[in-house]
Amino acid sequence: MKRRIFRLSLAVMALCALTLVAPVSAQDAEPIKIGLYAPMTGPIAFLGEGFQYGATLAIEDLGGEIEGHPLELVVVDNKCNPTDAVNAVRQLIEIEQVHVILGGGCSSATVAAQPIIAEGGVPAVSATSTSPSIYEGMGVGGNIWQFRVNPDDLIMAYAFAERIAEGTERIALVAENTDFGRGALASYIPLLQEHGVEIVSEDYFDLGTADYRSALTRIRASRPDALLVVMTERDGSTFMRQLREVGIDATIYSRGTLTSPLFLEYTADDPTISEGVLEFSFWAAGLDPEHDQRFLERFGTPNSPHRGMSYYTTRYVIAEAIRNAILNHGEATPETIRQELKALSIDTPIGHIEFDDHNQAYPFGTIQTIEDGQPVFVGTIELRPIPRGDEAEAEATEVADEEAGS
Amino acid sequence: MQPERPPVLQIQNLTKHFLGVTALQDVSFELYEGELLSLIGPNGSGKTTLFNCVTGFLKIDGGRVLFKGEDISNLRPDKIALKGIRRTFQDVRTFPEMTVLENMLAAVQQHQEENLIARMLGTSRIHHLEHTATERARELLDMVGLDNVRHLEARHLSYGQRKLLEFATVLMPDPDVIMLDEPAAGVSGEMVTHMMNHILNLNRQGKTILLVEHNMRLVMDISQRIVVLDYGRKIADGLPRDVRMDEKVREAYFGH
Amino acid sequence: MPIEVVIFIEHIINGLTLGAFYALITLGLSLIFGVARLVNFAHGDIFMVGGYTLFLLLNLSGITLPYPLIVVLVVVVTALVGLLIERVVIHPILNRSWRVQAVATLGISIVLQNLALILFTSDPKQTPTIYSRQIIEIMDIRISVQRLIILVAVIFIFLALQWFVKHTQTGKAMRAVSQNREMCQIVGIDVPRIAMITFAISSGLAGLAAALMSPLFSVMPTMGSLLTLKALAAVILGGLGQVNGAFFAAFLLGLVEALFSGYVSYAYRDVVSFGLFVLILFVRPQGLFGRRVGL
Amino acid sequence: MKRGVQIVLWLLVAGFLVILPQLATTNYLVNVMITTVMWIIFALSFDLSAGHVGAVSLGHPVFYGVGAYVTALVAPSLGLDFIGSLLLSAFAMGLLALVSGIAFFRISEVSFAIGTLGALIIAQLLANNAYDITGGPMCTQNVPRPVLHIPGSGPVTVVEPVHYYYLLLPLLGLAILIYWRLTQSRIGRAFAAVRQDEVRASAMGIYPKRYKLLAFIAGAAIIGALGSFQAQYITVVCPSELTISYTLNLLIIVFVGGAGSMRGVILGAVLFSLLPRLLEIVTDVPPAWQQLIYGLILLIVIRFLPEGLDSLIERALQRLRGTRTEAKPDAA
Repeated sequence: MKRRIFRLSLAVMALCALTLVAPVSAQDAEPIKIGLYAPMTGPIAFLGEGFQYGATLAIEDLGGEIEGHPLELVVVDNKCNPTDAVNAVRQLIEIEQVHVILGGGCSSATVAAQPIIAEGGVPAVSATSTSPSIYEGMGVGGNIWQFRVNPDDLIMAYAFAERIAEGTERIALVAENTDFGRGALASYIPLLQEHGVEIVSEDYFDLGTADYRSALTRIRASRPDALLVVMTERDGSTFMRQLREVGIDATIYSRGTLTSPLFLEYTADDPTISEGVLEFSFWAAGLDPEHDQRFLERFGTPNSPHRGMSYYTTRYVIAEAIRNAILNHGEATPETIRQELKALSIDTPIGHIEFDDHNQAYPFGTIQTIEDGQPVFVGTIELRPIPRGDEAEAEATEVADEEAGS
Repeated sequence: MQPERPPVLQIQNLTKHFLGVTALQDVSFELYEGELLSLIGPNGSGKTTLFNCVTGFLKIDGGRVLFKGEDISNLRPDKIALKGIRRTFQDVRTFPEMTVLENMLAAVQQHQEENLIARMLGTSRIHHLEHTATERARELLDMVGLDNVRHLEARHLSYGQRKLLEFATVLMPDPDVIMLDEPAAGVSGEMVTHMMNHILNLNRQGKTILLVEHNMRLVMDISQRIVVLDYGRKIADGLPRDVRMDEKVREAYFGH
Repeated sequence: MPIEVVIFIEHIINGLTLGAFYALITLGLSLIFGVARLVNFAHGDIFMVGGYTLFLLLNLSGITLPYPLIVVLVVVVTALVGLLIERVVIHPILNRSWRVQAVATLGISIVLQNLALILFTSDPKQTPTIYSRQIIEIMDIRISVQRLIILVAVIFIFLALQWFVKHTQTGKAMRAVSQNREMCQIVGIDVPRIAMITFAISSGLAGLAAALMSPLFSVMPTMGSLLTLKALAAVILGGLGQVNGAFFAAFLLGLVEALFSGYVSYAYRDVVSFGLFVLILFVRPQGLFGRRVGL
Repeated sequence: MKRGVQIVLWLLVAGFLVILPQLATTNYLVNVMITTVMWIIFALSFDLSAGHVGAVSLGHPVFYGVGAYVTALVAPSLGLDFIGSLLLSAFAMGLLALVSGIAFFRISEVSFAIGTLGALIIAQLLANNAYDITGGPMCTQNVPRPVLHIPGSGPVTVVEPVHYYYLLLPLLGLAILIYWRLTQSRIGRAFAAVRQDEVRASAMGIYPKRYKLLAFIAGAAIIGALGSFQAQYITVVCPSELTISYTLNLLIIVFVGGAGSMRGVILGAVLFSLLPRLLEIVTDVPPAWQQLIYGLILLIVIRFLPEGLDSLIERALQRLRGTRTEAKPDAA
């Protein structure tokens, strides 16, 4: 019996080894490793998958190398929990000895990884984590190694809440019950109230919720002029289907994904589902249509905010810092890459990327809608640094006054 | 009948219903010290129900049970066991994954009255108790002829061996009352005699025994007194030869 | 009619359809528990297999099959998958304790979910039918035809199952085994065979549930996980092995959840349904419709 | 085995565990060791009730997660240090186990398993939704790291994984001691009696609920302390500490290793922690494939080794000792 099991496990391992180990192309110059940590298994594996797509395509577009150094992508699973995130980041830094890290994917993982990244001395770039709480710790906040390309919820809420308030008196808020959904609404609620919008309801849905009807029935009964929906494509598509079934005809504002090509693919059987949705984000399909097309051709599945942001962050921010490190310092080490990230100033399809003293960048805010089943790029909004912490309270009124005056 | 000896167990007006069906109705009798009393009756007459009521496995709906004068009605089964009433089960219950010896030792948990901490630390007194218990277990196993298989797990024993083991475990704590539920059921003829001899010997050593048996003939020779149940009521109580002749008993058993 | 009443009616309808979802999953789970005393943690994953089967059948290149035929095919495929699982994994451990069996079904669940993840990625697959987009409007309540189909189907399936266990040879044997397994072995009923057939039927029911429900939602590797737990709660609430009890408990859960999330909060919905489940167990350990087992 | 030999063996194991991190070249490896030790403690505490008294608490991670939250949310305001936080969490979880155990042991077997699983789901949802208290999905952050007061020098904040490892080792020792004393003593016999036949156990004067509670509370206290350690090690406590996947992992560890056997459980935990690292490093197996392999291993072990990998060791040892082995039919 023992032997049988031993042989079986050998066979399983051999099988895996055969099918999964890809030959590594040898080049002369020392390879540069980009580590990605994201949820690759479990209920939100789609996030990690998206990251991997984006980074892979970016490396391919770079020709697989920078200044003769081959690029290598190392992917580890953080399962979206702190323990595995710590493991994953340590593995990237110490075993894989990567030069730069991309990811997080969800804030419980990103937050837990912070001390390890700071201690490990490898620059890490977040492309989609929108939690405002990460801002405080970055750069002058203590962790000089963490950078963030995407704007956080507060930055966006400052720009978008005002837009929503135009013509909206009563709004229903709907979000997924995650750091993404909770974090976004926590930023929007005070600002919407400040602009005099009445919040009629506030709902959080656990990931993978199948039936939204009860909440939709209630929302319809409370007769809002508008809904703000903060969901990723996967749950968002189911939600929007049922919203149309129940027949709510309020304006739909979306903070995230309801107009992305991926969302449109999920609702391809009925393109009217997201008709007229107004989407605020830091990524939109219309920014770079040619790239969206290439993405679809390469992976057979369309682009999305996660996929796109992973691409742009790798393609422009990380790659550019690596290039500058090689050109200016002779070699790309974690330290030289960090210095070049800090010094980076580059125009990209998602806007001008330059990190402030908290290592936070300010790309475009984007507005997009769907007309006749097709995404229509409405335009960009300039995102700016905003007052935070203690000063926030005082300046919030100041900003409001200023805007009222103009 | 045994006026000079005090009753150990007094069952007074015991009543039990199951979903409206009366399983026991006003059953009363006494068990005297040193007595071997058999409780007989046709299938479904309430013998096992009475056992379960006395030993606390079923809640009593009416009446009470006194043990040495103390009311033990509706006490928890483990408390009743610790007071000195031990029983076997009709469907043979042993701990299948324990060895024969461990089965015996598990029967004397009541020696461990002291607090859990002492037991966890394994004080010398505990070691002493364990040693004494092992000696006693081996004596009893020797008596029923199971000492040579004491390291075998109980599930590997034959049905008859398990009956003997269960019988032996009941004796471990030297209880005041031994209640045996059909000890001879399902075993071969030779084993029946074997078992009955053990029971008789035990009684001769002065043990108080309450025996439930379906087969009337088996108990006639060894019992000092017999109580007969039918449809949850006591229909006879007396010496074996009187009970044998009792009209109601004959009717219950043979349907005349 | 006052608007409050219409809304209340709509909430009740929501609760009934939610209950119907749970009931569809619960039936098979309860059946296999009754007959084989098997806690099947992989039940929701067989449901998921049904979802992907539906997806593949709806997207066959060249041919468009009628929906009823597709439903039948999904049931057949999942029943066969169930049969395979029973033969390979469950059958050899049929006499082991329920703990070991439950852990084995967890193993099946892990394998199926990750197999789906590898084969189909975690992208949700859409499986709309012509009925999921047809909407009927009565008294200002809008409801899709697919939901109505589910409501009708669940009652039909329930009655069919009742008929099956009462009037067919296999069904009667299933009932006998669930009531007294030892006795069945003695009178010569082939208990392992009955268990195998039951597992196939139970899997087929999970497939049927998937074929009916997925058009309203989407198909993904983890779609069955939480549903299995809800259904298990219903099975236990109904009184273990009591198929009818489990069926009604599923509707009870659906109604409670719909009313709570309709009038109070969605985020705490599962807190309420699982809390109710645990509280009822404290008061009635044998479940709502179960009988207390004696010694 | 002679007592003397046993003590020497244990000392050797202890010595090995103490030296082990000195061999590690990276913090990653030390971290793997910490995770391994944590899984051993987690699994031992779970096996106390699941393997010994037969009460499979699928909600076991509740005590881990809530223990972590107690340390993150309550301990700092009480000004407790490392040990104090550990004790607080252990005590609080023991108390929670007592209260919930009294209610949950009204139900048994399947209902108990699913009922406790329900409690786990409730706990995770509450942690996720009580945004103002726990931070919800944004987690409770900045849990203070342990500060040690070493005589001669000032207070030292523990940051290095190696130091955490040495803080964790005594907890492992304590967990093993408690597990060993509870299961090897006469209490262990009562556990086995309750697991194998509750009715017969009662007839022998054993109160089943008492022993179930004992195993439940001991397991909860141990794992509460571990949760506290986790909070102070990762410095972040999230609702994901209450995930069902921990329950799945525990079941894999215990049933692959061998339920009710300390050796088996430890073996299971070590394999479970090291196998993915090996797969990652040696062959670069993608995560979904890893999970698939776990599932297959679990199924294969259950099918061919009913009593887990431990039965292999047991057989090998018996052969070594030369004792005649009694045929054990595959039934559990």
